Amino acid sequence: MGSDPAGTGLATADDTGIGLYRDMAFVRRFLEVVDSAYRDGEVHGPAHLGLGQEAIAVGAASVLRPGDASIGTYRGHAHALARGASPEAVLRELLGRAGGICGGKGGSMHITSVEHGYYGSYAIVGAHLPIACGLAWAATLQHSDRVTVCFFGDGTVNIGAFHEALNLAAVWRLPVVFVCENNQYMEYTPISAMIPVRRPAADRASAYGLEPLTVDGNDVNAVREVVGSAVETARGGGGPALIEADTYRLRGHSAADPAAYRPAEEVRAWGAKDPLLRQRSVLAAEGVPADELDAVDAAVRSSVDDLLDRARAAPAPDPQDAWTDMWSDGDSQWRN
Amino acid sequence: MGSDPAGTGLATADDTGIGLYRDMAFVRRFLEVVDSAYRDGEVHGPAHLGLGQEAIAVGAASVLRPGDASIGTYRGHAHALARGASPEAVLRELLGRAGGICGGKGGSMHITSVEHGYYGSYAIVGAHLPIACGLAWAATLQHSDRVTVCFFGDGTVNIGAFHEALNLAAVWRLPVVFVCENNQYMEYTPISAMIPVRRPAADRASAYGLEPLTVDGNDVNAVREVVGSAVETARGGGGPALIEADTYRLRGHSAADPAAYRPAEEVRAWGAKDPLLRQRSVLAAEGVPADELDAVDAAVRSSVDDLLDRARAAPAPDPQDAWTDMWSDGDSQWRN
Amino acid sequence: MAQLTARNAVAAALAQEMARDDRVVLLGEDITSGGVFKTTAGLVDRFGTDRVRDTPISEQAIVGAAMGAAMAGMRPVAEIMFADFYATCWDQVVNEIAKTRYMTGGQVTLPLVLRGANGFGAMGFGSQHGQGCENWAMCVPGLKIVAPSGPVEMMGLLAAAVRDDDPVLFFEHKALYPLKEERPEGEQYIPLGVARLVREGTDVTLVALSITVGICERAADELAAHGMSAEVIDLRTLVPLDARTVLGSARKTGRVVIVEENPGQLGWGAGVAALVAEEAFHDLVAPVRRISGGNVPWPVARELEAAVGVTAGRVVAAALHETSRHT
Amino acid sequence: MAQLTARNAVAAALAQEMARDDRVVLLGEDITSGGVFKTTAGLVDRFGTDRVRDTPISEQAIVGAAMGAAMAGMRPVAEIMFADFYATCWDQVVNEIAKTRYMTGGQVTLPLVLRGANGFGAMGFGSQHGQGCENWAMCVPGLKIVAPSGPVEMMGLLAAAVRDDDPVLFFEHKALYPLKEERPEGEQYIPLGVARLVREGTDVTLVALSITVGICERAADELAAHGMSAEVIDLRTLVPLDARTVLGSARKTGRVVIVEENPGQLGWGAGVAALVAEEAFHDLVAPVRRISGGNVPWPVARELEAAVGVTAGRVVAAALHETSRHT
Ligand SMILES: Cc1ncc(C[n+]2csc(CCOP(=O)(O)OP(=O)(O)O)c2C)c(N)n1
Ligand SMILES: Cc1ncc(C[n+]2csc(CCOP(=O)(O)OP(=O)(O)O)c2C)c(N)n1
Ligand SMILES: [Mg+2]
Ligand SMILES: [Mg+2]
Repeated sequence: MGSDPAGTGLATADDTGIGLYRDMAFVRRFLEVVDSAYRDGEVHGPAHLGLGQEAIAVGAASVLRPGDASIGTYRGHAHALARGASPEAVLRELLGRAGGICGGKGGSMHITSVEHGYYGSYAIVGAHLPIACGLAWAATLQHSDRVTVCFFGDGTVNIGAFHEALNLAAVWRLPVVFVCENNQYMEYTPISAMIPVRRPAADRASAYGLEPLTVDGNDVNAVREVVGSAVETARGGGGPALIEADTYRLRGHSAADPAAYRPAEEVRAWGAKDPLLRQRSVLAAEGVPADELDAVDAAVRSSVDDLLDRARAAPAPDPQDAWTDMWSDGDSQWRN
Repeated sequence: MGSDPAGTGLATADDTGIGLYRDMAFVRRFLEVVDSAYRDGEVHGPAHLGLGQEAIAVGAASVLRPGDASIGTYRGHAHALARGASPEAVLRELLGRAGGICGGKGGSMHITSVEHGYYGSYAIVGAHLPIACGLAWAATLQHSDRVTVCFFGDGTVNIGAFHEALNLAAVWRLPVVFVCENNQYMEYTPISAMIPVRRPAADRASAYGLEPLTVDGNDVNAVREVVGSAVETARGGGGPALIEADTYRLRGHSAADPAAYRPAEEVRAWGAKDPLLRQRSVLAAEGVPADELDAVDAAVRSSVDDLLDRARAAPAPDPQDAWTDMWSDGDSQWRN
Repeated sequence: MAQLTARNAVAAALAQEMARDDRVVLLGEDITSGGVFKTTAGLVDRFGTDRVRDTPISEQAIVGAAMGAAMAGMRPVAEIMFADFYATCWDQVVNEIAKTRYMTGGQVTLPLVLRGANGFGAMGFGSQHGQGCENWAMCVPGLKIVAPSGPVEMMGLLAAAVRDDDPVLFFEHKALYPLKEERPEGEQYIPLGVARLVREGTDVTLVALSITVGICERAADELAAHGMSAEVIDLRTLVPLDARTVLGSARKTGRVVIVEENPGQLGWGAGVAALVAEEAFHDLVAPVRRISGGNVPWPVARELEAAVGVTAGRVVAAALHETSRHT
Repeated sequence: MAQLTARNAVAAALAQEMARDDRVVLLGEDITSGGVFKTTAGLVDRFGTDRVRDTPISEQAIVGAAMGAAMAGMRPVAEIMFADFYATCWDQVVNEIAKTRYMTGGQVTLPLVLRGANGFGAMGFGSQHGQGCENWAMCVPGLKIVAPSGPVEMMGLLAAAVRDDDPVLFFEHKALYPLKEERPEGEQYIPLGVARLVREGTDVTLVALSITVGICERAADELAAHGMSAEVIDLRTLVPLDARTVLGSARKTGRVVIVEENPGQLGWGAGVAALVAEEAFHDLVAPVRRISGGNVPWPVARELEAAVGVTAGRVVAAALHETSRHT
């Protein structure tokens, strides 16, 4: 589980049911704040939010060790936070302020926190799957037990890079776990219309000699179990895994998308499966009083709101920053 | 079955066992002549020969109608000839003479005869599979019953374009039949070392909702049966198919490759399964006397040798041909 | 008169061409919903799902299918949502589409269009969604390259691209989509390969393409205030390139400033500059100047975008600098 | 002294670097068998299959794996058999590798090399196996670009590419592979970004890269016979570009002929020409000339290849033409 030195982020040391709930609530609130900031014109460029998909990011991160690697897509805020990235630095990046986690050069689609093992958010569909293979390959070359977890969407299973990466991972038996967040949609098109099989990832696992693993992606405990065992298998030299996690995005593809293409009934039905409600009922069954969770919500809300105030108060970035981070020697020139 | 107006090519009007044998013998002799011409330095650039894989090209072509489309790889001489392309024009292209089938601009890797439904030979692994989808898509848009057959190798199943094309063909239910010529090797590497499944194509069919079809690619009659039924299914609107045809190349990856990386025992074993020997024994069982087939061999040999003489006697191409076939209006300029 | 935005101009041109030729078909991701930039709005309702086809996220399959269909007599128009994604299907574009007519000795003709959103525009799209990719294509013979500068131009040039019998890459600058102009009556068609003289001038020639045409017009206004008469040329197409118009203007004014939004490291601006410097050398009174974007991947924060972008101010400064030194 | 072919130089440089740094690992198609151009011969025997890895035919996976491994602290060298195949993994090269350091605010460093056979050379490889792809990369900031002109250069520059902490695309012209030179003693290393003055001259500057360096040396010999003294510069690397050396020579001779094997439509030749024309304008006595390949996909028949190729004769003619007109 990630931890944030500044103490403002996902700081759960224990992975208790309440800790997981708190982290999901934190991510949820964080994304809602970004959503409204976007609508207020405070976010420059597109913003893709994982609202409704929190259980996958939080559940998966909770089974990783600090040295493990994860990598994801433009819909990556939750994954960065779940590994322990500083929420304020992420927020500063989203709002285009100084001190952004990518120095103002990544923005919403490229949130990265290598310090916390999150090797980046990539905005070309499928592109990061081969990169995940490389992170995993390095672990074997370095005789490290590092495991790499790679998150991507259902629509990604139809692009060439997915196929090449899964095949290489399987042939080289790399310690990488591929997690398909099946939120049922590409941008505006349901994935069911674009695959000749029922399950986008699971029904393709056998093509790579892998087991068809599926999990309820809105159940954080189930995610911990399934991803956790795949991670330990990979860590033990058992090779890669491909997991399909069923979920649903509660809003549009990006913050600009009203998502009118989705049947109201479908949206309602999935709303009832909200991962936060799910964890609340689990905890209720364990006898945790509702007001305790309400208190968590309130605490999370105020800490995220404080973050927003601090990020907003941050100065604008220095235009000269456009010329840094180009070449590794600090130079930004291509010629003399 | 293709036919060659000049009467020097694959002219079998009937698809009798002897006709098929004759066509395979013709292709075999043609390729052997190219192989020796290459060694004599008469072929400029690389030459990839289908020696040993004749049954797939001849068998598949024999179940196609004149209006059907086929498309293949740099190892495409046999496929062009099998559709009826002029062997002399192909040979002129290979020897770099005037009157080459691609005007001296394609060479060995890009033999094409659109006139005979052979839409070309492509030298980037996997690239022509999406193109085959387009040929098939056009048939549906044109309400034509044209079927497209796409030939490729075992090593091609690991590249992204293969995956994208198979998925699109399946989702759009296109009238295209993909035939994987599994000759057991990539260039110098056995395919078994680079896939996590046993059969490169068949074990991936289910990922596209397709049946795992396999056939003995050295048995021309089996090829006719399996490819023929897939073609008729596609023609009838039954959608695409993926067929894995087991075979073996009798020589190296290209004419320059001694293929020392192959176990002698393996080469011997496959030599015994030579498609020509196979068809000879089939015909023998049907009571065809050996000398009748020897006569076919002799006739084929002399006709191919005549072709070689004629091609060699052809003049060199006009250097100005380098500036034709650029833009459809005949112009070759990019600026005024 | 009706208003035409550049995004509507795309749909209008496609509708115009689909109506006059039923071999014209569309394919791409999410296009039946109108497309993520709303450039195909309404087309599926009018022409049906056979001619307006949604695809999986499979750019190689999209472009390959367009090529195959073109070989078989159709006239496909494929949408590549952001030009940056050409990188995922670049083999189909440069190794297959650009070469197959030539390498088959003219046995095939490929009347197809690949189109979509292109360019920077300081819109916060960042390094993977903000590139101008016309230069990638210009390095490879066999592709026609079009990049319009406004709504009416968008409509006429796209119509010409669809009617062209060779493969055309059509680059729609995403910052132009919301721009409005009065929609002219009737059919729109602007031939490829003919540059547009945006404004006549005598002291300096500003050569522009797509988004930089507007930038050069603003620069020309400012230069006029400085008493300098700038001629503005909109190249419209890089291939075929109307070199004659550019050279003619260069010989007349003796001063050329080429304005490209892309990084200057290598791009069409260098190509045109090299051409002018070689063929109009003896008429030049000042070196050919290039104004182009920073040689970095695009940043996202507004202040950083501003630092790497091309502005009218930079164009004006370059033009004035030369006159002050050479007159 | 031992002989060194360019193909052996590749293996020798890789062996040298693998011996001094065990983070250097190789991956690519058929490389354990020595590679189809025999540029990795003997390496698997010396360094083992962990450090010399065969891959499936999956260029996106090859390049992506190299990038991921580099992020995690390795120094991978991936072989892309023919540069034309970069088109099948272009996204990994230009959208991921070239941009990730910048777009993450410097959180990652990518010390990796992508190398393989490049260029035309009139060897009958045709349009899909004969391209020079250095220009594709030069359009995209974030990649270093190296293209050596001979065996010893190949060894020293590849060593420097492997030691460089940024991504390097290393283009080995396939026509150079069989070339022989005497192998110098000891470790080889030639820093990136420093052009080589191949021969001094006073009347004209010939700017070359890779295969055209030899062409320009032959041209310089012929020009000497015409009493013209030609300076020949081998750029060695396009990024970083040693513009200073080119400009200095241009200012000295006043005449520049840039010789590129690729189609001239757009390429590094245009980039260098634009730069010289802009920055050395007042010292030029003649227009900057470019000699480049035909603007077509490459044909195969020998006579057709000859028609589109670059020759010493064309270089000589261009150089003499200018002097006759301008002295
Ligand atoms: C190669 C490529 N094609 C298209 C796009 C545009 N695009 C961005 S996100 C997206 C949908 C991806 O769907 P999915 O994989 O299910 O991920 P989700 O957005 O649902 O998380 C598309 C088509 C892209 N970024 N890259
Ligand atoms: C994208 C790409 N990568 C690599 C190559 C080099 N190459 C040419 S043929 C070949 C082997 C192909 O094997 P297979 O698909 O089995 O076909 P076969 O040659 O056996 O007929 C390779 C790697 C290529 N042409 N294209
Ligand atoms: Mg999705
Ligand atoms: Mg094979």
